[in-house]
Amino acid sequence: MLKIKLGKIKMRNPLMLASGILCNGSLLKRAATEGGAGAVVTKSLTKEVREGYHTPVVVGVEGGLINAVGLANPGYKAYLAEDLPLAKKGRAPVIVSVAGRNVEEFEEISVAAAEAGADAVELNLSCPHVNKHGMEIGADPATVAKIVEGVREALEIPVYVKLGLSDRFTESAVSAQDAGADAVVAINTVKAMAIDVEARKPVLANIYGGLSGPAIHPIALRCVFELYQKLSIPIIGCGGVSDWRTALDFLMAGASAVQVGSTLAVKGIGIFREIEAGIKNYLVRNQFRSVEEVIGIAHR
Amino acid sequence: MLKIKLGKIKMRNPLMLASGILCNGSLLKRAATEGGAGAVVTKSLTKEVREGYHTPVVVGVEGGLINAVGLANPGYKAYLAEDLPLAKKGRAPVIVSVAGRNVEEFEEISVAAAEAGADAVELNLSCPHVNKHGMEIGADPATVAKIVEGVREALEIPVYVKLGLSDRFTESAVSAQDAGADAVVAINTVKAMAIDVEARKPVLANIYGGLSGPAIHPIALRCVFELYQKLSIPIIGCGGVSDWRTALDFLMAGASAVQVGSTLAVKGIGIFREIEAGIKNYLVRNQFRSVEEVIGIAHR
Amino acid sequence: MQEKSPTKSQDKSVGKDQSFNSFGFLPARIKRTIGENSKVKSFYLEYSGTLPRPGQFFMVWLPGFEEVPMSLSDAGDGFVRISVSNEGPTTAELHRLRKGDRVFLRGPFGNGFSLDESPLLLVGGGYGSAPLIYAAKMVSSSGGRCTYLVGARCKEELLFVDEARGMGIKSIVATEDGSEGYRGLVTDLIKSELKKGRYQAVLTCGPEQMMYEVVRQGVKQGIKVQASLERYMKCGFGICGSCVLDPLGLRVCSDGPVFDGSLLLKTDFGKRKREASGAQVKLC
Amino acid sequence: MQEKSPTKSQDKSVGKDQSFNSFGFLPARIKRTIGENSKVKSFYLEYSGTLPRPGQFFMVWLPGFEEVPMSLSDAGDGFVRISVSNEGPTTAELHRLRKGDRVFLRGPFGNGFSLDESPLLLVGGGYGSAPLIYAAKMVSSSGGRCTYLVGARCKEELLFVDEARGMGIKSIVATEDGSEGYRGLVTDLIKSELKKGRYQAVLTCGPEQMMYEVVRQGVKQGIKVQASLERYMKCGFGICGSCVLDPLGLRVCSDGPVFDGSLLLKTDFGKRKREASGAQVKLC
Ligand SMILES: Cc1cc2nc3c(=O)[nH]c(=O)nc-3n(C[C@H](O)[C@H](O)[C@H](O)COP(=O)(O)OP(=O)(O)OC[C@H]3O[C@@H](n4cnc5c(N)ncnc54)[C@H](O)[C@@H]3O)c2cc1C
Ligand SMILES: Cc1cc2nc3c(=O)[nH]c(=O)nc-3n(C[C@H](O)[C@H](O)[C@H](O)COP(=O)(O)OP(=O)(O)OC[C@H]3O[C@@H](n4cnc5c(N)ncnc54)[C@H](O)[C@@H]3O)c2cc1C
Ligand SMILES: Cc1cc2nc3c(=O)[nH]c(=O)nc-3n(C[C@H](O)[C@H](O)[C@H](O)COP(=O)(O)O)c2cc1C
Ligand SMILES: Cc1cc2nc3c(=O)[nH]c(=O)nc-3n(C[C@H](O)[C@H](O)[C@H](O)COP(=O)(O)O)c2cc1C
Ligand code: FES
Ligand code: FES
Repeated sequence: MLKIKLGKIKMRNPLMLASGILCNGSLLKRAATEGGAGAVVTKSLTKEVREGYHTPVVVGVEGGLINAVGLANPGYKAYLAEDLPLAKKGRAPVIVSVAGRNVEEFEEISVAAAEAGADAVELNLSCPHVNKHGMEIGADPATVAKIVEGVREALEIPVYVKLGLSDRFTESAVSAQDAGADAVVAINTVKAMAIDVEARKPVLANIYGGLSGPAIHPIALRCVFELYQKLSIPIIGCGGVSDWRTALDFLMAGASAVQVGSTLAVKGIGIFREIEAGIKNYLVRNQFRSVEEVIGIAHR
Repeated sequence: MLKIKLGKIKMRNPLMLASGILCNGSLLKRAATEGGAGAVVTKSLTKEVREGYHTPVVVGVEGGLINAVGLANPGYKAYLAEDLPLAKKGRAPVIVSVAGRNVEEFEEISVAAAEAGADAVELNLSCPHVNKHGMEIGADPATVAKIVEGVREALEIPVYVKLGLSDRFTESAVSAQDAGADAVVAINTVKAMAIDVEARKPVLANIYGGLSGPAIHPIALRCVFELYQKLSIPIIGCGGVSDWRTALDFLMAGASAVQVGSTLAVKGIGIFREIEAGIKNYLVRNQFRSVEEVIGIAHR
Repeated sequence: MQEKSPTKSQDKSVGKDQSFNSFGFLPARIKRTIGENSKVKSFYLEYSGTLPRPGQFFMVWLPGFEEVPMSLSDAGDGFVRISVSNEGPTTAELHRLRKGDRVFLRGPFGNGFSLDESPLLLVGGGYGSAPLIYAAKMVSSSGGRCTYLVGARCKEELLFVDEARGMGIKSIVATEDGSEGYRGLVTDLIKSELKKGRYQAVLTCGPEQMMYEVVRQGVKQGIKVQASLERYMKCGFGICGSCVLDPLGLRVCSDGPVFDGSLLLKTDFGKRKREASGAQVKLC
Repeated sequence: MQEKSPTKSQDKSVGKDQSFNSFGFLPARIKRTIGENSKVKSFYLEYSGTLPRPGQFFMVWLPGFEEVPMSLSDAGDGFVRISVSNEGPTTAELHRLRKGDRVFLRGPFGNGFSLDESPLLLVGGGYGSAPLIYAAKMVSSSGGRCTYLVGARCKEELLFVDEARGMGIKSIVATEDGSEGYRGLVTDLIKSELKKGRYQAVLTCGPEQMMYEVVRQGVKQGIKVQASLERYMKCGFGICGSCVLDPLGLRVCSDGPVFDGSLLLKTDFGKRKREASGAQVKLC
């Protein structure tokens, strides 16, 4: 009832672990097996090893988290060699998130991911707090097209494009579609910050970070709704999913799948099963036969 | 201790009622007298009478409200004739918010407001859900300059510019400053939406609305912090102030005053006094002599 | 110098610390419908929140149509009742709903009547009787006494008279065509009824001109009148300002809808109101 | 087919429904500082939250420096104590703080030791003794029994031995230079101490190689060992994954820091760890 097909990828439910959450291979496996995620996305991988920013890198605020992890990762080679195999043991599709600084890096990492057995790649064109890897890419439809075209040509597996909030958000998405993207993930975190009034200082070492969690859900929902009117490729909703309702409203807005991130901090790894049960219950109660029937229903 | 001077305008505290909240003259008076606001901003006034959108025009979500009131107002002439005098009885500065569709309308309404006794005008260049009156203005630095120049030349009283979240947000603010704006208000609501999963429909009659409340505070705070590094004119923080801490962090980020909106829905009109008391307490506890000493302190 | 507002105590929301979530909608299934007269239909709705007080109201949304305020005409274990007069597009569509259909509710909002005094005179006109019949139920179930004074064009249009009588509540009726009770308007009866001097307080709801007359009579005779008002509402919880009573800045949705009559006389009550745009117009 | 994970019960956060706000910082004023030895300094911090359990930790932020995890070495009415070893920039700066200065805390995080069994053997090395001395206090105040086995380079570097003795807790000491107690390493003493057969369980915290030896001995002799681990931590509440134990995917911050020894033997414990980048490196 909750099974979906996202292009070539089959998922037992439309719930994915979002990129950068839990992130290491063995935890991705756990999100799939113990947590019940239908698919998992890796940490965004860069060409070189990155320690990320100094701590604090994440802080809780009302309705969410602000993080500036700074794309910490051991570099794509180490990750694909050591973490990807662990992640794949979860037997759910593993999507490798890729963060390059230019077309060549996106290609290089994506190709390596495909060779290492990734089920798909997700191009992170929208990190709001890392120079060169950031929002400036996804906010410019022409750059989006260039990167997606490059990766698309070099790859057999599906290519997803993750976009963040920007003025030309839908344009960038259309541009990704035209360049051959198989799905668009919307949205990444929204640039934000926290100041501690007792410390009289910004909390994050990087000052700026990205806001995630329930706080951004209404914004993300709007983005998905808008995309559904413009795109023919699937949309993957991301941002503030905290229960079955907020997962379902994404689907109704037009998402074919949703990603869950910050909520794991307050509800644990089992959140996927909890959401799955809630959606199933809703579908039964409302006489739907499959979750696919509710996709985009809010537009009718 | 909490007194501030915002250019020519003297306020007994740095707390203002945000535009569109309570909105009618007699309620603005009440916000000042009973509520304790240091200044009040009127509903955004348009040239013609506007009924606004069909209901629902506002809905509560986790951490905030989404509204698409649609700039309902009786037209600037009626408002300035009937509501402004009532508002002025509150004896706190009254700032008239202006929403034109072009330079001429902004000028016409602003001039009329000044003549009617407004202490300042706030140009709303950022309503996220009304065509022609909307975000597209504030997101374009050139248009911002044109409007501000026009109004600035025609007016003696201070001109504030209210901007919303956009890619070129700081550019627009700098452009407003260069064109003679006396202060920048940051930020307006963020375009968002809500879907009711039981109704399977967008909740707001207008589908899209603007997200306000604690949910957007970390985003607004970031905007103020960024502006402080670029502007020399005062900044007025707006977005998700819910208590003395969230008012104070705005000040520390560089705001000279803050506006309070959505929180009135959950904490009532008396919220201004509550915040005032909290800030005073903080200042005393930390041996500050004046609230002006904390402005921008998070940058040091 | 800070002016002390006479309305200070009116802001019921101060310090209430509700959550924004409570301004979202909840679906409510219709359990039963009853035609009350040619214009008014009652809906029993499934409801499991805290019991609302008489005079409180819900914002009722019918997806595809508008969201409109509706007082409660009854409430109890697992249900609330609204009694809807067919006045325009949304209320007409509400009338088409049947058992099992759903509406969407936010609320309860507003302050509600104070029912501490006894005996009470309840003066209703049109669908304004809705909150009064719920008040009558609460009063009689808590051992208080009240009289239900109600008017209509003709006998068939009278609202909740049988219901009141069924609860053993004395009902005084006025019809314009004389088909039942006194021939004329309820306002004709107020003066003499109040003169009897038995009532500790009056609750009233109905057309504003009627309430204005009731308030005037009550004030004249030194009897407290609580009137439940209507104004154009957009939010229902005190943020938008559209339901304001000038010049005191009272919000019908959250400072009211029930106000003390003598406070109302310091406002535009009975004279002017605001339209959806906020424009002030003469009451007609 | 869904695989049943052996670690299912490890996710302490499931259904906990904390709020995001609880991952923000609270300031804590230093009430008192005590030098414990040449490297370790204890700080009594004002604290009014719920009493943390031994083995739980705080993320401690010093604005301008980093945020680092610190176990509690004591806690009680209105205070918590951390005992900080000077290891690098942030801990060095912490050592410069005095009474009245403030640090910023998030937490308490993690599961903590289970103290149900008695008698317990507590095996500590270096600042790893911190959570153990707090555990010892809890055990003895609730009427349980325990022995405190601790090692250091020399007599002067021994941690919390006086404190343990002050509580009437038997302490066994090993120094590398023989300046007090046994000459050698604590791990030399484990085998014989466990052989005595009196202990229901062992709690250990200290250098990973030491804990590895303790766990190995415990498992060999059929005695349950709880070990409190350290891994590079970025969030402290289970979201970032940086503190993972492979290949089971156990998060030291939220599934631990205390783990059952036999579970640990199925992981990289004692062999490999992850750096700040997530890169896996050999433990040295
Ligand atoms: C506190 C309160 C309690 C009410 N209780 C009841 C009740 O118990 N039963 C009942 O039948 N009616 C009640 N009403 C009136 C009811 O809300 C209107 O009849 C309804 O909104 C009409 O909507 P419509 O779309 O069917 O008609 P429309 O053609 O849109 O309007 C018909 C009339 O209703 C008024 N109205 C429309 N929308 C609103 C609104 N959002 N807020 C206030 N007035 C509006 C219009 O000004 C007009 O006078 C109450 C109103 C208020 C303010
Ligand atoms: C659960 C837990 C409890 C701890 N309890 C205590 C304690 O009670 N007393 C005590 O003195 N120390 C404790 N530590 C260790 C302490 O966190 C590090 O010594 C401290 O982070 C060093 O920071 P620095 O900037 O001073 O030194 P650096 O030069 O940055 O680092 C010195 C060492 O500390 C490690 N380290 C640095 N940052 C972190 C981090 N964010 N998370 C984990 N390790 C880090 C480094 O890998 C290195 O090995 C604990 C660690 C963990 C994980
Ligand atoms: C700690 C943390 C780390 C993240 N790291 C990444 C990342 O490496 N790549 C990426 O595309 N998104 C990253 N994100 C963003 C999430 O994938 C997701 O887009 C965002 O958190 C919104 O979803 P949520 O509200 O469900 O958390 C990170 C988020 C958090 C909280
Ligand atoms: C119901 C409502 C109506 C609003 N109307 C206006 C308006 O007319 N003009 C304007 O500039 N902002 C308007 N706003 C935006 C607020 O002034 C403010 O920028 C926003 O709500 C963020 O502040 P807050 O989080 O404190 O509410 C409105 C907000 C709400 C909730
Ligand atoms: S309806 Fe919005 S304030 Fe009353
Ligand atoms: S420190 Fe982030 S998961 Fe443990």
